[in-house]
Amino acid sequence: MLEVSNLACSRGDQRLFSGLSFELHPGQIMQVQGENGSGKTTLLRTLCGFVSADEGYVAWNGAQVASLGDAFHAEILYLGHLNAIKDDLSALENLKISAAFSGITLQDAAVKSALRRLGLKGRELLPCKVLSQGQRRRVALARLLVSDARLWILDEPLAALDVRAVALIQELIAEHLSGGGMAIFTTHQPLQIDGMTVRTLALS
Amino acid sequence: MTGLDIWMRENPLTYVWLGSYAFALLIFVVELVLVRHKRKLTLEQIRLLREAGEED
Amino acid sequence: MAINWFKYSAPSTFYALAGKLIPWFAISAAMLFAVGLYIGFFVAPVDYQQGEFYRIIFIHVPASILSMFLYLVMAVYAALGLIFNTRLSAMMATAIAPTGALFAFISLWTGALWGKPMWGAWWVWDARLTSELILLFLYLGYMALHSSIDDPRRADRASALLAIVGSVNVPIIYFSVKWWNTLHQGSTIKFSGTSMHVAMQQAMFIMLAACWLYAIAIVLARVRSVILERERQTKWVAELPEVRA
Amino acid sequence: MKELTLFGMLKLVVQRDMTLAMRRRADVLTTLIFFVMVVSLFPLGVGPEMEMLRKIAPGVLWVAALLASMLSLGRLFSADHQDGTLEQMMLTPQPLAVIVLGKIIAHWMVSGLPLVLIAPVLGIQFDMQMETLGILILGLLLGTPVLSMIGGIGAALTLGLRGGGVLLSLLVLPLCIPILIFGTAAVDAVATGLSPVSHLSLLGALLVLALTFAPWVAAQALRISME
Repeated sequence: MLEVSNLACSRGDQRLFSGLSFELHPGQIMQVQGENGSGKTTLLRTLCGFVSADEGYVAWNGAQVASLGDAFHAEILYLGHLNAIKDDLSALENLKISAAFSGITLQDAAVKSALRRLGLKGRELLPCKVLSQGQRRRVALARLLVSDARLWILDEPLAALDVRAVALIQELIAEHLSGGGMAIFTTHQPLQIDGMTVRTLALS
Repeated sequence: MTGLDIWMRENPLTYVWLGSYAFALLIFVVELVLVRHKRKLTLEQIRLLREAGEED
Repeated sequence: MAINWFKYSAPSTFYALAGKLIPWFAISAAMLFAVGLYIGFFVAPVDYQQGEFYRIIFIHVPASILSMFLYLVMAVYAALGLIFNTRLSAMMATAIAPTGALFAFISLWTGALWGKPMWGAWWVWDARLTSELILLFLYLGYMALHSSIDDPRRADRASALLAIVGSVNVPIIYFSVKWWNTLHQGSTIKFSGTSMHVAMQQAMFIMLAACWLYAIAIVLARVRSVILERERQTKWVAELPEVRA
Repeated sequence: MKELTLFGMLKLVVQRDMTLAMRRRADVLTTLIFFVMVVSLFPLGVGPEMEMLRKIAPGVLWVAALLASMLSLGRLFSADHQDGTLEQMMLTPQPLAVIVLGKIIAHWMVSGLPLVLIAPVLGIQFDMQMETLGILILGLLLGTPVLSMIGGIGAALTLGLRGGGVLLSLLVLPLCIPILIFGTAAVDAVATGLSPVSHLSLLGALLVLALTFAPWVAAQALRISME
């Protein structure tokens, strides 16, 4: 369970949000809404621990994240604006390495099937620099398939994706939630999860 | 020996005064002026900010 | 009587306190400078080896001592700011750096002026001068890093880390430079220590105290500007008489 | 398999960075060529008298190595910062310091080690004797990792700043002075018939010191820079 209590963050002099509190239970999904510059990305980055909050705290299963330290990182999967993909490595290598960073050793077959599900069949061994923007995003999203993190923190996961890929991502999130996972995300496109209500959190 | 060397040996106290103490004093004065200037600028900036804020 | 230190670590209280203290430090610094210079030039006798030139030490030595000490003070403030996240300590660290750099520069300048009549060269690679030069580089690096980061919080934290790394390095640098100096049989600045006259010592101490007081006064004056700049959004700044006028 | 050991993580990072470096061999070569060029410029600048060249050789090689490692340091974290990989590295269940150490080791292997390996050739150009050359190499072998470690702190602090490269040199070069002094002093000691052991052991001590603290400090610096 993710618990955010009385959180306040600022950028420079500017207070982005304050007094933010919410809880996210297993199987729940939440969309963070707000205009540009309202602090959506900052909130997600605060949850990851990149940004330290001015006030308040983030807790995971009752323990403050700050005290959990690196152990908390095994519970989350963060997908930012940037794809975290190396242009010089192939899709296969990229996925294997990023999985290894979160402590998962993968066989080539598993990686290939994950990439195949995202529609990258036949492109697994090409260096990522020859892939299109949407294909690179899909390589990044393939991490969702191989991760066993309980909390997904997704910043604009649908950017640069076509309709088919969007449908696939919705399917993946639904699977994750039905397995007791949690997700918090931002998006400019509507996201429909079958049989789930997407809670919203508005930042002004 | 250059001209400066000869002058230095003939007027050691002037050399010490002008070279070290007057120079150090100059640095202190420059620092003082800079700090005062900074304060003036900061105060001005804050006033401008406040006026801009009151008009809103 | 227990002093409430936390009260004084709030920028608003400190701002007012510093404003009251600055004149006292400034006036006593000026008085001590006058006394020190009088003793240094009129009471202290001429050195039998170095003639009148030795009188440079009354500014050279205090400036050297202060430049090194200020670096340590800066690093301590920086560390406090980094560990306890106190805003005021970080501001103090930034306010100290320029003064420390200037003292390092004065020390280098007066060292060169002292070297010319003594060794016939403006610059000799003496251990103290070389370490002083490196110290100036460290100050410059600190200030360059701080000024090239726009977000003040990141600037404070990043330069604080640099100051701490630098202060760990200062003894290593000093030791290595000393070693290097003896290895190459370099010249060392020595002030005929065997026969240091009492008046010479007095002049030196008084000048040191004067430099200290001057440094405190100017750092407090600078930190007041920094406080204003950082706290410009707050209510207490808006209510200050100097802002309202 | 879930739990990755610290050593496993270290190995993973080193392997990954080495693979990336091998895919971009040109970058590695540039540093090396820069080093060779700077060293070769000195005889042109000070004249070809063998006596003098032999005397300045250790200093020249050390300063050139220092400058060359400064040049390559900018790339240590910046590429991973730009494509977002660094954020992912910060989210691993292992301490960030381990990853930083891995990156620094890989960086040294592609930009420090080649300098050490080519240094004998350059030393011969400066008419250095076999025994002084040996000590120079040994000193470089001990000293260049420390340069990478200290440089790693600087690279983390200046991550993503404008004018980062010049700023980085400004921050790091003064901190590297002890390495330069002990490295060249060891060679001088041998040249004058003294034992270089004390200098080399001091270099070794600095290496141990850097190994213990630098990755941790650099990790803190990265956290600050990533906010």
